[in-house]
Amino acid sequence: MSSVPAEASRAADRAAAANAAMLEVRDLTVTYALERGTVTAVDRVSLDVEPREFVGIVGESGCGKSTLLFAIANLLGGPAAITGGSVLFKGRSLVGLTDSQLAAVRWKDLSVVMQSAMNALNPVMSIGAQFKDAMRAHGTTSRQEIADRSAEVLKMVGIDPAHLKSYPHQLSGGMRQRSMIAMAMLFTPDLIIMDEPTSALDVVAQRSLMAQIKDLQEQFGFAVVFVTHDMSLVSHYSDRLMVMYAGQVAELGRTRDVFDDPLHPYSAGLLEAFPSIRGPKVRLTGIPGSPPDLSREYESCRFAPRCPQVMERCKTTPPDLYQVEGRLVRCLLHEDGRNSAVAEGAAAPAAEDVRSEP
Amino acid sequence: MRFILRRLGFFILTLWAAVTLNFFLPRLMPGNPALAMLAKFRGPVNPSALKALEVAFGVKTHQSLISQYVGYLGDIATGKFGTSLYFYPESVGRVILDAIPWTLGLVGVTTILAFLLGTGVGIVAAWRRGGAMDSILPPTFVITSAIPYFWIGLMLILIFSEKLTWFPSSNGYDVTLIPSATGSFVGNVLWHAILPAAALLITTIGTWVLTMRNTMVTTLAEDYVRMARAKGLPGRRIMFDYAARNAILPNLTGFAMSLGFVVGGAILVEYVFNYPGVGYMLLQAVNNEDYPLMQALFLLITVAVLVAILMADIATAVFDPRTRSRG
Amino acid sequence: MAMMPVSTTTGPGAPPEVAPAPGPARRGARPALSRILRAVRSNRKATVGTALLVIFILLALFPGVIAHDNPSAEIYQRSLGPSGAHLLGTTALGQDIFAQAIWGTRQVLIIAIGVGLFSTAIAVVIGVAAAYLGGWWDGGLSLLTDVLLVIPLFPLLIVIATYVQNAGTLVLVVVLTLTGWSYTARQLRAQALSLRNRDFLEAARVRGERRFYIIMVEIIPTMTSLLVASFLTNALYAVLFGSSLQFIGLGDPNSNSWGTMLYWAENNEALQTGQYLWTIVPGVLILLLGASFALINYAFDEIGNPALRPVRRKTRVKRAS
Amino acid sequence: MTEQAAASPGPITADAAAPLLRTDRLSKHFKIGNALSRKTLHAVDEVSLTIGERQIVALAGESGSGKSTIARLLARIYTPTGGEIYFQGTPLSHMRSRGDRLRYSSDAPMVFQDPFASINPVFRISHGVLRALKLHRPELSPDERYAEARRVFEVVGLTPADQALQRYPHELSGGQRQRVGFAQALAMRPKLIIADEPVSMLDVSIRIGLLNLMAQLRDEQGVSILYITHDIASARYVADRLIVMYAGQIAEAGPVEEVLGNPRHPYTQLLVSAVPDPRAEPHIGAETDRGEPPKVIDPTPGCRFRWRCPLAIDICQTVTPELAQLAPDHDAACHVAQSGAEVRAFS
Repeated sequence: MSSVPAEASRAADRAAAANAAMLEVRDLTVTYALERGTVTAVDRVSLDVEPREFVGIVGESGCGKSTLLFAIANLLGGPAAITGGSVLFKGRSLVGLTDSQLAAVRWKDLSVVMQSAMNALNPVMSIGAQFKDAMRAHGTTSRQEIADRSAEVLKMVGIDPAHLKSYPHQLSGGMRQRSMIAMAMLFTPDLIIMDEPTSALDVVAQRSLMAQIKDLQEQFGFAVVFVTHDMSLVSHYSDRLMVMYAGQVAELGRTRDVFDDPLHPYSAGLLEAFPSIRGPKVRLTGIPGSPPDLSREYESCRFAPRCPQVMERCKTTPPDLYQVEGRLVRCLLHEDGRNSAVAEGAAAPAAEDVRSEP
Repeated sequence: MRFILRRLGFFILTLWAAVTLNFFLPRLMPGNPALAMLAKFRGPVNPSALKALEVAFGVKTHQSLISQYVGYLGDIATGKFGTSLYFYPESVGRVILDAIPWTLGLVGVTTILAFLLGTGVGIVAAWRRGGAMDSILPPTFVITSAIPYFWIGLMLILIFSEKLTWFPSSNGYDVTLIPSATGSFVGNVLWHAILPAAALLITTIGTWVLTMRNTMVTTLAEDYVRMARAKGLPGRRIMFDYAARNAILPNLTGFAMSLGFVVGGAILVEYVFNYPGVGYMLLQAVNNEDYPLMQALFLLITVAVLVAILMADIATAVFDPRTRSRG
Repeated sequence: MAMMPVSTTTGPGAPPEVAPAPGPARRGARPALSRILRAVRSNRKATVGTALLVIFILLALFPGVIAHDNPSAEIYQRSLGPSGAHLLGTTALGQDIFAQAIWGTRQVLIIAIGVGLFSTAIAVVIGVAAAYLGGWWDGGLSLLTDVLLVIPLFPLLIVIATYVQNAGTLVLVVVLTLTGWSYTARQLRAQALSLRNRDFLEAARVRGERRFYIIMVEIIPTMTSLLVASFLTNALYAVLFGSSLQFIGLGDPNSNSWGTMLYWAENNEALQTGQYLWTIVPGVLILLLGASFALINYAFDEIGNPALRPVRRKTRVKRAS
Repeated sequence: MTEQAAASPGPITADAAAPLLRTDRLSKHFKIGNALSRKTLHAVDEVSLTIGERQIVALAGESGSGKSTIARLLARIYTPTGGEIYFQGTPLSHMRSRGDRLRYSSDAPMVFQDPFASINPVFRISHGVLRALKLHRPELSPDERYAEARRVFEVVGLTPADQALQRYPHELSGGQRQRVGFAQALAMRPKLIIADEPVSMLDVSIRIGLLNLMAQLRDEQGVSILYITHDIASARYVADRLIVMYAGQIAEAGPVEEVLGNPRHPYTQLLVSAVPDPRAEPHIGAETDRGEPPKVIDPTPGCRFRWRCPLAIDICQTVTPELAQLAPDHDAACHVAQSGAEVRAFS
C-alpha cells in the first residue's frame, strides 16, 4: 500500500460520501485541427473531483485550462475536438454524446459559469427569460414555479429580483457575473464549472464574488472546478489545486501543500511571480521566456527552456507524472521520489491506492 | 423612440437631397440638358406640354436659380409633379398611381419572400455546419449574385416562354382580358407574374443566404450560444432564440440598405417582361423623353426605399433592447 | 515565435484562453504579396475566381490574337448559326458574334477596374477622414455617405445617364464611380473607427506625428484586405450596372461591349427569332466576369475569417477511446 | 470647452526647484447623452499630484476611477476641462508651438496597456523607435538612429537587438511587445514615462520581469515613471509613492509603504483587504463589501465613497472632502480621518 496517512483519512471521507469520484477525467486529450497542422491543447489530463470539493486549475494563457473545462462539459466547438480519453460524470460517460443526449445531465447536475458574463448572456433576452428557458428545457413549466425559483436564486447572490426584467447590458459587470452564478444555481447542481468568472472584475468585486461562491458552496454542497490564471485568488478557497503547463498537468495536490512547498519549478515560479502586499519586500524574478509551441512534438520537458533548475536529462527525456507524498508532479527532479512513477491516467490519489500497486 | 425620430430626421434630409439632385442634375450636367430639352420642345409641342416640362425642371422663365429652386421645392412638397408628356394629358400623379400596385405586388412580395427564404436557408446552412447544404450553397450563391438581373429574365423567357411555352413572356395580364376582381383575372395576373418573380428571386436570394449564413456562423461561436448548449436547451431553441435572433439584427438594416439595389434589379426585370409597373414606366419615360414622369418616378422610388428602411429600423428597435435604451 | 501557433487557436468556438489577438493585428503583416498568393492557392473559390479574371484580362489586352474579325463590321451574312467561319454565328446586323464577345471584354474590364479603383480611392479618403477626424467632419461625411447609400442607385443612374445621353466608357466610369463609392466608404469608416482608438495610433499621436502621416502611413496600410474587398465589390457593381445601363440603351450604342450586344440583340428580338447565342453569350460573359470578382471577394472573407471556411466533417474525430 | 487654468486659484509654489511634474486641480469631464438629456461624466475631478525626479509613482484604482484618463491628460491625448499641468514648472497650456509640443512628448512619452494593440502590425518593430528618433532627434543620421535603436533595445532586454529590430509584432510575445513600448519611450531620452497599466494584460509569470525593468530604468537611466495600475501589490513592489484614486478623485497619497502599511482612507483599507494573499490568512467577514465604484455623472457635493463607507458621518453627505495631510507626506481625503478619529473600516 502506497498511501500515506493523509491519504487514508481522505479515503475514509470519501467512503462516507460516495464510492466513486463524482467526476472522473481520464487521459483527456483535445486537439485543434488547424490549417498548419494540429495543436494538442490538452494532453492526457486526468482529474477526479469528489462531491463538495473545490478544485482550482491554474496556468497561463494558452496552457489549455479553459479548453479542458469545455472538454469536460462537452462544449467544444469549431476546430477543437476530444481525440482521446474519457469523462465520467456520476458514472456516466459524457464523451461522444450528442447535445440532446447530454441535455438530461446539463444544468440539472452540471452547470457552467463563463469568463465574461457580457458575452455569455444573450444580449437580446432579459435575465428572467434566460432563467426561464433553462427551467423549461428541464421540465419546469409552471409559471409560478419558474418566477419563484428565479427570484430565489437571484436573491441568493444578492441581487434584487426586480432585475429579472433587466437586459444584460443594463447591469454592472459584477451584477452580470452574479446573475450568471444565480443561473448556474437554478437546479442546485452537483458540479459547477467556472472559467475565470472573476477575471473581468476589480479586486474588491472579485473578492466579494469569491466569498459568495464559497458561501453558496458551503450552503448547498456542490462541487466546483475553478479555472483561473491568478494562483493567489484560489489559495484560500480551493481544496486541491492543479497547475497546468503547455496542455499538461504540471502539479496536482492539496492547495495548501502546493502553496507551502511547490514541487514543480513552474509552480514555484508562479508563486514567486506575485509580489506580496505584506511582509518584507523581496526581489522577484518571475519566469522569463514564453510557453512552447503546442503544434510540435516534444522529446524533452516542455518547461525546460524556462526552468531555473533544468538538468541535462530534461532536454532529452519528457517527464512522466510522478507521485510524491500524495501529490502528482511532472518533473524529473522528483522521478525517484518516495513513490514510483504512476501510470498515466491514474491521477486521483484515491484511485492510485489500488492501481499503482506494482 | 428617440432613435426612430432621429432616423426620421435623416430620411427627410435624404429626401431633400434627392429632390435637390433632381433639380440641379439637369442644370449642372455639361451642356445644361434642361435648357436643351426646353429648346427642343419649344417648337412643336403645345404650350401646356411646355409648361409641364417647365414645372418638371422647375424652370420659371427669367427667375433666379434660387427662387426657381424654392418654387420647385414648393411644388414637390404639395405634390405638383406636372403633366406627363408621353401620356399627355394625363397628370404624372395619375400615371404613377396606375403603376404602383403592379410593382408593389411583384417586387414587394418577391423581396420579402427572398429575404425570408434566403435568411431561413442561411440559418439552416450555418446550423448544419459541414453538412452537404453548407458546402454547396455558398459557391452557388456567390455565382448567382453575379447574374445580371435582366439577363436571367431573358433566359427564363427563352426557356419557359419560347421553348416550353408554359408562361407568358410579357405584360401583367392577358391584354384581351378586362381587369376585374374575378378569379380568372387574378389567376391570369399571377400566371403572368411567375417568371418575373422567379427572375427577381433567383438574383436576390443569394445575398440573403450568404450574409445570413456568415453572420450566423459568427454568432454560433459566441459564448451565449455555448452557454445555451451548456444549459441543455433543445437545438431548435438555441438556433432561433440565441443564434438566429442575434444574427438577424445586423441583417435587418442590411436588408433595408440593399433595397436600393433590389429596386434597380426590379426595374430591369419589369423592363424585360414589359411588366406595367413603376420600373417599366420609368424606362418608358426615359425612352420617350418624358422628364416630368421620370423625375417623379425617381422621387417615388426613393420615398419607397426610405419607408422600407424606416420599417427595418423600427423592427430593429423592437427586437434589440440595446437599440431601445440607446435611442 | 512561440506565440503564433497558439494564438491561432482563437478560432470559432476556441475557448478565449489565448491573449486576445485582435483581427487586423494578426493579418496585415509582412510579405503581403506572398501571403496573398498562398491564400489564393489554398482556397478553391479564390483559385477559380483569379483564373477567370486572368483570362479576361488577357482577352482584353490581346483580343486580336483569338478573334480575327472586326467586331463592328456589318459585313457578313445575317443571322447565321455557329459554323467554322463564325464560331458563334452572326447577328441580325451581320456582325460576327464571337469577335464581338471577345473584343467587348476590353470596355467592360476598363469600366470594372476603373470604377473599382476610383471608388475605392474616394471611399478611403472619405471613410478614413470621417473616422479619424471625427466631430463635425465625421458628421458631415457620414451623412453624405448615408444619404447616397439609401438613394436607390439604379434609378439615379438612369436619371443621370438620360441627361448625359449615349454615355461612353469614360462617362460610365465617372457616373458609376460617383454613385457607387458610398457602400464601401461606410465599411472603411467602420474599420477606421475601430482602429481609431487602437493604441498604436494613440502611440503615434503621442509620439508627435502629424495627422496626415498617421492617416497615410499608420492607418491605410492596416486596411489592405478591406481595400481589396472594396475594389472587388465596386468592380462587380460596375460590371452589373454598367451592362444594365447599356442594355436599356443608355450607353453608347456604337460601343463594343457585352451590354451593348445585349441591347442590339433585344432590339432585334433575338430570342423571338431564334438567335439565342446573341443573347446567351454576352450574358454568360458578364456572369463569369462578375462571378470572378464575387468569388475572389468571398474567398477573401473566408481567408480573413477562418470561421466561415467550409468544414469537412470527416476530418473531425468524433470520439477516440 | 477648455478653460485653461492660467487664472486658476490653486496654490502656486513659485520655488525654483519645481517638481518634475505637477498637476493643479486637473479635471476632465466628458459630455454624454444627447441634445435632449445632456449629462456630464466627471472622469477626473480636481486632481492635484506631483511626481518627483527619479521616482516611480503608482496611480492605483479600480476601473472607472479616472486613472487612465489622467494618463491621457498627461500625454496630451485629452485636453483638460479644468486645471493645469506643470512640467518642470512650465504650464502645458502655454506650449502651443509644434516644437514645444514635440519637446514635451519626448520628455514625457507614454507606454500603453494592450501590447497587442499598441504596435502597428504592418511594420517591423523598429518602425516606432526609428520614427521617434527621426521626430525627436533630427540631428541623428540614419545610421546613428539605427545604432541608437539598437542601444535602447538592449537596455530593455530585447537581445540580440539586431535581430529583434527586424521582427514583426506578431512574432513577439506580449511581454516582449511591452518591452518594445518601453524602448520606444526610452529612445526619446525621456524624463518621465507615463505607463498605463503596462503589465495588466500580460501573463503573471512575465509581469515581474517588466516591473523589474521599470525599476531598472529608474535606477540606471534616471527616469521617473507614472505607473498606472489596479494591482496595488505590484505598486508596492515597484513604486516609491502611491496615489489611490476613487471615482475621479484622489483618496489617499503618500510613500507606498506608509499608505499600504497604515492606510487612512476607508477605501484604501478596503482595497488592501481585498487583495488575495496566499501567504496570509483569509479574512472574509459578513461585512464583505459588495459595492462597485459609481459612475460620476453630474455629481452633487459629498464624499463619493459615502455609500459604501461604514464610517460615513453627516458631513460626508454634503461636503466633498479635500486632500489634507495627516502624517508627514501622507495625505487622505476623508472627513473621519481628518477629524483625528481612528479609521478602521475594513481590515
